[in-house]
Amino acid sequence: MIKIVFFAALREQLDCAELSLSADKAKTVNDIKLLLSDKSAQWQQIFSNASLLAAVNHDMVAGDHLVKSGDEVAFFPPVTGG
Amino acid sequence: MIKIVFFAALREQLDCAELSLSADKAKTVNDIKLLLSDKSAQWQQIFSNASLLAAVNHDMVAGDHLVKSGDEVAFFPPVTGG
Amino acid sequence: MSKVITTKKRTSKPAILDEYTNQEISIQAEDFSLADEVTLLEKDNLTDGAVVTFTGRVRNNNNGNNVTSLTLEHYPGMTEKSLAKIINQAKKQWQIGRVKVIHRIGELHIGDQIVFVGVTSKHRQDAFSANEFIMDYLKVKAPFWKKEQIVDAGKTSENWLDAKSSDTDKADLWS
Amino acid sequence: MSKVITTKKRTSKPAILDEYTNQEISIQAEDFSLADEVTLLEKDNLTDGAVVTFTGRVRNNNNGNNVTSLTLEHYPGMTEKSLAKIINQAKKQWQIGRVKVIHRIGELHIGDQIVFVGVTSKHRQDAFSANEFIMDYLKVKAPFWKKEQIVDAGKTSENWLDAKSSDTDKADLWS
Repeated sequence: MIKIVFFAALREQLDCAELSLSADKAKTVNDIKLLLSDKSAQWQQIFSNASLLAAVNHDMVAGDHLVKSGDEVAFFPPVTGG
Repeated sequence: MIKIVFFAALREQLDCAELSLSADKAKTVNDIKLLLSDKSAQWQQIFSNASLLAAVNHDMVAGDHLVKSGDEVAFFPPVTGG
Repeated sequence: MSKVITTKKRTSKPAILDEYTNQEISIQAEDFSLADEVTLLEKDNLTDGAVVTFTGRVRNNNNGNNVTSLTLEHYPGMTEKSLAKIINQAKKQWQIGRVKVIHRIGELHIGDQIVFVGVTSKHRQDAFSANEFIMDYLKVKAPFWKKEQIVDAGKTSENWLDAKSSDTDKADLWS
Repeated sequence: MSKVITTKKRTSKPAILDEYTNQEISIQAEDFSLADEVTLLEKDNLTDGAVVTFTGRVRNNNNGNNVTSLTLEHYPGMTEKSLAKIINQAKKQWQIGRVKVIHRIGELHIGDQIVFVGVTSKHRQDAFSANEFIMDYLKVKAPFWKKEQIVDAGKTSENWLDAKSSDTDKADLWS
């Protein structure tokens, strides 16, 4: 299983903070995005936003980053701290 | 009259903090240096040090800066505050 | 679709939670004391003559809106990990002594302190550069998000702040 | 020779003493409180979200010598005038809010605070740059001189610090 978490505006738009995905059909972060986009037209639109960032196990990664069972994958908007 | 003041290592080397000069023979800061150099071989050596800085009325100036009666002229080593 | 097994509001802690006992980083709801932080940076530290601090506070005029408060959200675990990375990068690039980074979370009001970065060094330039570098990278790498509460013509609204491209540009200058 | 009329140790005040009621500059023997200074910089100042401070302290290992104390001499009047000039230059180059510069004089010991520069701004880069600029120019333009008291193999000696060419080079980078 892969744990997926969402933050900030993205979490509110999806009305979802966390979900789980079976690891067998997703090899990369981009694969996960495609799987999530299948959920609805709204999700598809949200995950087509090129500015969305992704992290795997707390490290920022690019879309081609490989994922495996046990990983925590996060999606979130550009950060605005400080 | 022109008031001349010395600071820090320079004051200690000269064993003098302040002196007065008549304004009629000195047109520039460099003229003052030459007059002071006449005082002794030691003073001459000290005022030949190219790193000495000069200020007139609290503003840093170059050697060709004009001086007049009532001015306060200061000589001192490179500064080391902060 | 079949791969999406559960969809829920977050209730449990993240499975992967990096443990940072690192005294250099604190993510906290409580306010902090600049004086106390600088005292700690300087305590028994007689070799570092230079101390540079940055303090960020909530302004009242962000983007011309009348901001009344901010809510700071973060990604627990990743926040600490990303700040630790940034601090390590700074330590590789400059000769610095001690570092402290504090970032507050939760609800903050006008004038409240949000963020503190303190750096000591033997050399003032290293302290200045490392401090500014840490702030610049924190701005674009550390997973914090600000939501503004705004009052406009008596009406209250909320919105998530947009990231500024100027922050990305400034961080890129270091690489 | 005839033009040199009097030669004496200084007893009177300089004839020309620029009066600075400027609250931005303080030359003082007493210690200062970082917290109090930052409180003043931030008081009723809700538009400046960024505060950068620099604090310089007496180190114990200047140039490898075992420094026990420092004596700070300055040129009263010119010191204030040169710092006021430096602050005005900073205000022209960057968008900054409030500024405070404190420099201590007299005898100081290891760990003592020597100098404080505090700058507020709407933008953190302006606060960082202006603060570093003020320190860099203070180092090469403001008439302060440090004399070190050194203990070496049980023997105490004194010497005036030499100016560093690296300080001149760093200040030149701004122009």
